[in-house]
Amino acid sequence: MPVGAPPERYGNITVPELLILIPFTGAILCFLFPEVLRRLTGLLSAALIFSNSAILTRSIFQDGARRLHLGGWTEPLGIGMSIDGLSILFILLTAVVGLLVSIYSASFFSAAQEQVLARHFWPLWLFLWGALNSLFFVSDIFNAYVVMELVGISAAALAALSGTSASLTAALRYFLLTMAGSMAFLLGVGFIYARTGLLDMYLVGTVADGGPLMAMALGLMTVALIMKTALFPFHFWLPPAHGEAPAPVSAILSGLVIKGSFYLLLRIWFTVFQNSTVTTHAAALIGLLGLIAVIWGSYQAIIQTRLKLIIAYSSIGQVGYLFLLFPLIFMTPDPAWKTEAWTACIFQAISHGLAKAALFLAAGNLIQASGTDDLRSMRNIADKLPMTTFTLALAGVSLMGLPPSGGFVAKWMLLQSILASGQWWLAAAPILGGLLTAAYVFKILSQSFVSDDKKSCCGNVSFVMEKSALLLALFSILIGFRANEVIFLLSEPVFFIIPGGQSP
Amino acid sequence: MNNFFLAMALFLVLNILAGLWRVLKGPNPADRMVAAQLFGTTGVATLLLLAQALESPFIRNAALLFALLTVMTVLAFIRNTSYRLPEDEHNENL
Amino acid sequence: MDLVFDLIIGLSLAGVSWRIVRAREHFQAIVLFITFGLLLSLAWTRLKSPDIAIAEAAVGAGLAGVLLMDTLGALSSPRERAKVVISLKLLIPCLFLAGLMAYSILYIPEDFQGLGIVVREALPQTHLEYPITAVLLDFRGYDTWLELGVLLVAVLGVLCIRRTDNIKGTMLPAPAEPVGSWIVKLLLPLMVLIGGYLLWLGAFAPGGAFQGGVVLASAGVMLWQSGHPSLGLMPRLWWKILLCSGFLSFLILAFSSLFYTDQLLTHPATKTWILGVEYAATLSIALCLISLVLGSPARNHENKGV
Amino acid sequence: MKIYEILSVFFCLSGGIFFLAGTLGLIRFPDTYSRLHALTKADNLGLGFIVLGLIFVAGSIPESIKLVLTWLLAMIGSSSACYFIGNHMYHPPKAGENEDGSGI
Amino acid sequence: MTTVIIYALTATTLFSVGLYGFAIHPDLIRKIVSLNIMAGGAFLFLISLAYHTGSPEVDPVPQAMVLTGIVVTISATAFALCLARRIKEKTGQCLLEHRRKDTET
Amino acid sequence: MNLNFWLPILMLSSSFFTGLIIFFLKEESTALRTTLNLAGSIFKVFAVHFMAYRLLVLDNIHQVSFSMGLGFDFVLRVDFLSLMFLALSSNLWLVTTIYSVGYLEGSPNRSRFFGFFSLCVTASTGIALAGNLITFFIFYEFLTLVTYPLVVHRETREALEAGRTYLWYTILGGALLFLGVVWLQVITGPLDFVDTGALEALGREYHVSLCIIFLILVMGLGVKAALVPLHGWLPVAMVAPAPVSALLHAVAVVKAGAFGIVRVVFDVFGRDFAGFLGLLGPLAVAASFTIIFGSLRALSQTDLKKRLAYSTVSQVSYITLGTAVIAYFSAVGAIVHLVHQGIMKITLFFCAGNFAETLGLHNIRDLRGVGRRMPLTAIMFTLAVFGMIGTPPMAGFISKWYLGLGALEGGSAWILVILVVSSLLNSAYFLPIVYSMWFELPSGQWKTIRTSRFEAPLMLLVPPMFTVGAAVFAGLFAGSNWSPLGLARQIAFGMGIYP
Repeated sequence: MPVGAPPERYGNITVPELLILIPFTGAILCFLFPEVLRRLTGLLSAALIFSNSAILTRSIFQDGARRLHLGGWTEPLGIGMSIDGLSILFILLTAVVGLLVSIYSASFFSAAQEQVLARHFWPLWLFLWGALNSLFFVSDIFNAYVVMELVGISAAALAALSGTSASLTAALRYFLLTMAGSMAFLLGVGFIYARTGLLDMYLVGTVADGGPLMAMALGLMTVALIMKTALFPFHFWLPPAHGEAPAPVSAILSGLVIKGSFYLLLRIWFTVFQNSTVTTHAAALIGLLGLIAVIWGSYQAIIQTRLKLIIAYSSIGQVGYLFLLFPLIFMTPDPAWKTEAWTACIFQAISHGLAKAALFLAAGNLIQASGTDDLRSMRNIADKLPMTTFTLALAGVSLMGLPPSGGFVAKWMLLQSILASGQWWLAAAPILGGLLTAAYVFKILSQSFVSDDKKSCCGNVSFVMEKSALLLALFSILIGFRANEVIFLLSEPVFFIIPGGQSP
Repeated sequence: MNNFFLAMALFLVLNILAGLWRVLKGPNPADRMVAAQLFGTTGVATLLLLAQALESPFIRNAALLFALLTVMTVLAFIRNTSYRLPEDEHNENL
Repeated sequence: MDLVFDLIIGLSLAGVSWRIVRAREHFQAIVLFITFGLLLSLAWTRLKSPDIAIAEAAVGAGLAGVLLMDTLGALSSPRERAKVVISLKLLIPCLFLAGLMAYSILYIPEDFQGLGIVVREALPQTHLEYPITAVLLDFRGYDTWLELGVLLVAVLGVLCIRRTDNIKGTMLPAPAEPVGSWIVKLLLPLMVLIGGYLLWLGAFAPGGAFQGGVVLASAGVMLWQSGHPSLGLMPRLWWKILLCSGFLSFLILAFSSLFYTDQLLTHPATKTWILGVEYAATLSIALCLISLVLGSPARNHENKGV
Repeated sequence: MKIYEILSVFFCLSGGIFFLAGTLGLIRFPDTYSRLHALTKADNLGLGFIVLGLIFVAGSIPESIKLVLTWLLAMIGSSSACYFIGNHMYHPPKAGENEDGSGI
Repeated sequence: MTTVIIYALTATTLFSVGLYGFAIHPDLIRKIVSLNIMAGGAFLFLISLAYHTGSPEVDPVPQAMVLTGIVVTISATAFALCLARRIKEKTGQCLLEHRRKDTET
Repeated sequence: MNLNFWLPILMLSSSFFTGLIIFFLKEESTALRTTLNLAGSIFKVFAVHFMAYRLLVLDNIHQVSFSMGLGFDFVLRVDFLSLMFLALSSNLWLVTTIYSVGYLEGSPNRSRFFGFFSLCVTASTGIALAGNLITFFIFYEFLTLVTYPLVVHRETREALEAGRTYLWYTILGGALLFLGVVWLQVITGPLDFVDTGALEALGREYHVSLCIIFLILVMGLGVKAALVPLHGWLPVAMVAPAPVSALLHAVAVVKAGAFGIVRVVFDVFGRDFAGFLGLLGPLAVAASFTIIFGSLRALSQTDLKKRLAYSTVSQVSYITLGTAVIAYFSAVGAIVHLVHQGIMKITLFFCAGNFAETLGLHNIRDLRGVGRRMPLTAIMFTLAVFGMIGTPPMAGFISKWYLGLGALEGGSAWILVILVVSSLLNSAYFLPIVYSMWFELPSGQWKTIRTSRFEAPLMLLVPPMFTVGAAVFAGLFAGSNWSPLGLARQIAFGMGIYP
């Protein structure tokens, strides 16, 4: 039967594959079941995925990284999966955000006019969840392409869920861009295959060297993924797509989907191309774009007047931080500071995911209560929905990077590694970015201190919706206190590929 | 012998390229569609020749499919072209 | 001779693609695109990839054309012509990219070895004779599974965009044509036959689930084009189950393999499984493609679901 | 060179000539109907000759049957296609009569 | 080798042309067609690699990849076209540049 | 139960959780809210005194520390300096709470106000307790966050404008501080306040970097301490309700900045090392400039609170000035001024609040003859004014005296000139008010806004009495070991600064 070594399983109790199987099964069942059962199925699947993710995290935490071979075929023949600290962090992020968004949506889509949305939401969302989980396990470049398409189509369909012409246009714009990106990625796969004849990331990583083919592949893949992650010059699709979707969908898109492509970018740079010569110029260029993104995105957020657009533009700025990683890794001689930069950016990705999801959910509450997401409607909300206001404030604190939130830990480590690496120009990102972020966060919050004369407010928001948004915001703060665990997961013992290091 | 078939195939490809002129020129959509139809048949012939020249008989299945399926496009074409005819008089003089 | 052929094909592909981009009339671009597909399948043939040639023929000759034409019919206004000017601002970067890629292509190693040898060595361990089918269904079955997922999600997405839960709600039969229905009566059995033949062929020769599925899908689409309800005849639940069948069979395989062998997607030792999966995949590919094509062209009913 | 090969070459060449004629017709004829006319005859015959030529070298009966089948299908397809196009042009559906309501 | 180079060059040219078309056309259907050209380029590149193995047998892995890719591309195309049609129905245009007018309503 | 560990935490939570609970109280449950507030603040006062007893008499070291996983620990440690700041903030919290309950009676959004008020105190407690620069920074940012709602409490357009200005200044200051703290951390690694002198070892290697870091830190802290080019937010923030202004100026914000400067100079760099780097001279100049500039601007203000605000700008810089001179007396003067300025300034603001609240008087012109209408408030105001000017035996005299001695000791006689000029200016902008209060006739009929048995509600009268009494006693019994001055001496000894 299968060739190659038996699968390397360390703890036999946990079954990582279930994280892919459960959401897909849930999606199919949601599709087949009559509408009354969909919500239940969706919630049940979400709970199952969450518990499995938690169990898997524990096992990875204790036993270290893990490698699976699908169908019993070892690489290079078959497709592998790898689960290490990096992937488990993103899995966990997806699980937390996913669970809370699911709970939120169960309530959000319960209004009669939203039933038609719920019908389509659940199968698509569970498909997306399954696709994201498989993306975080991915270890094969072609498999990555297929998974990315799965993510792209389901995300675009979700973005079009609300059915307004603006949301449809935004969804199509997003989708066309992802598709073009996928094509570039596929061509990149071709270039890598042309050079190495391999598809498995780790195998490619061990044999890959420099040369025009690899450089071309790196360029194509990087551009593709940067487009999907909405880095500065390619950011234009994001605000409409995230701003027009229904609240839970925006939370998913902003909190998780762009993290998926960023994760893949990390894998490409630090696993596939770990040994090939990457010019520091490319890394510096990406860092520069990140810096511009931080400033430009935050500036754009400041001048918006609609809450969801502010949050969406803020994503562009916050995502910019992630790209500072590249110059920091490639232009810092000291490995200790490399690890610091690495941890900082992952931390930023995670805390941004939590905070941004919380913000979008809170915006959803606001819209449900007042019927609009114009900032001025905030004025009536503060008294009526103190919990939502509090959510906005907490998540805002995390975005600003004020202590002791997750965002603070991220910015702290980021600034530290920037200063240690001596690349002063990058320090503008956390400093200026923090200022600008504060400006738009307070632009939102200050509205709640304005009392409007006409207290013609407002619809009710269910307790569940308020609570799940608040929980996410709390998580984004509390993660600041659990930095140690994250740092541990990202450090050597459970780390397949350390930037600049070797595979285990 | 195989080279002969390949040459034939090449000749037919050149035919297609020549026919492209009609697609580019138009003037009306029906002309373009007719040209595409010719390409379909020529393509079938080319594929059959190539199957022989390259000695891979399974290519004939591809040819078979082309022969079988091109009519669908035409059906789609006539479903969707009601509006194109007014252009004719105008374009015929170009 | 070979080289001349290669050169001609290569140049004409490039030229046709350029004309597609430059075409002023949308319809012209679409006809050129169909021609482009034809030329591509010649290239596949030349590169000894009959599987791809068959797939390209099946998709390019039928479905892609129908999709594009139907959409064009709905999108364009009567005399719409695109303004196509050459934009240097965009052309120069594209040329630069092309140049870079062309330069790097020269570095493709002479002694390139892909994974072909590995596949052929492992082939006897599978129950399949044809390497491509083995790669698709066994070695890289995960990809195929996810690919079926992509198809399914695309259908879900189309349903979501059309705000309906059933493809029936989006369809309208085409007007009946006497010759059309005669043709369809003649061709339809043949298409089903050929679809089945291609599926059967896949076990040992070029062909397989996808090619077979596309031909079956074309049969369904053609049935609809000639004024028959096609999918509309199918009960909704059956339509749904069959739509999922390919993905679902992989899912069942995944669960059972996980249960029995502790590994994902290990094939059990019987050929029945593989065939079962392949048949289910064919059916669901066919149904998904029909749904994708028919899901879009809603004309009269479309606003009811909103 | 064997006799069946010579026959094969002959038929293929004649097929090629018909295709050439069809293409020339497509390019040179003045209006759509005559182009249609030129094309239908030319390419069906051209394909027929080429199929005939290939049958000589095809090697097996089933393959030959498949070749003939292909030819028949192509013939049915292209003649009905031409009929559709011609019919469509001759009896253009009035605006609005077609189901194409949203397109305009 | 020459064959491979010819086809690989064609492939990259197709990709670039498709990219150019994708960038210049405001019209949705043309964008989608251009994307398909890009896809054709990527597939052609992979297949030319499959051909280039030195042995008479062709590498099956890129072929399988391209088959998967074709399925993915046709699904994505159909999905995108459906979106485009829906946009046309809603706004009367099939362009992406009417965002501003739209958000006001 | 280990009190050494729990006491600092209790100190923090006494106001933190009070604040959180108050947020979720209904607007109408006044009694519960007031009880909670008072219970929290009284508890805190007791806790501070208990802690002082344990520290000063029993020599217990209170310390809380846990890892944040970032290469630094979260450290709360009680030393003499923090104790002094703690005592100031907890006592004034109690007083201000009483005052605010009276002041805000019947106004909207009180739950929000008292919630943030308590959080604000938590932040300043945290600042006092912080055992290293990072912990300090955490609470410093927290303070920014929770004072903003207090500044905009009135929800008028003007208040929002002021809030925005305040935010821009403080967030900018926070960013600078952040940069400085991280940079310092990169160079030295974790650095607690007790590790004074660790920098000296690195002095040669990182001379320039350390100078820049010092500059950045002082600029970051200077925003809150209202050093001159960075003071712009303070006068604007006067739109806040009187208790807020009182708290902002006397304890929380301004003092946090000044306290931070003291910490940076004394405990992070060390005074001698900072002097060695040549940083103190410029600091002293900046402080002196601020003193004169603030006083000059105060002269031209016609709004009472604005004048008081500029006076704060000037007075707080005495602390900075004291830290910038290497002399025993200067250090003591700076530290003691931390307290003295607080109690005197808070009195002034309380009184200003009383004038505004009972008679609607904001402008200095309107104060004519108010001494007859509100004699008690006017007396307290007058006493605090004399303290500010530095007339013996008030508390203000003690600080100025020590600062003057320090200037002589440190060999910077020019500072004496500054002190004298500043005192003259103080008189110039304060005495006319006092004069017109007592010796001029009211221009018209008083329009009474609030009536009560006394000239003002009792809850508005008791707090300033208490604080002005404290100011008087701090001056009269300065020689005692338990007076602010006595504590300041001990602190100086604790830092190894001897006469």
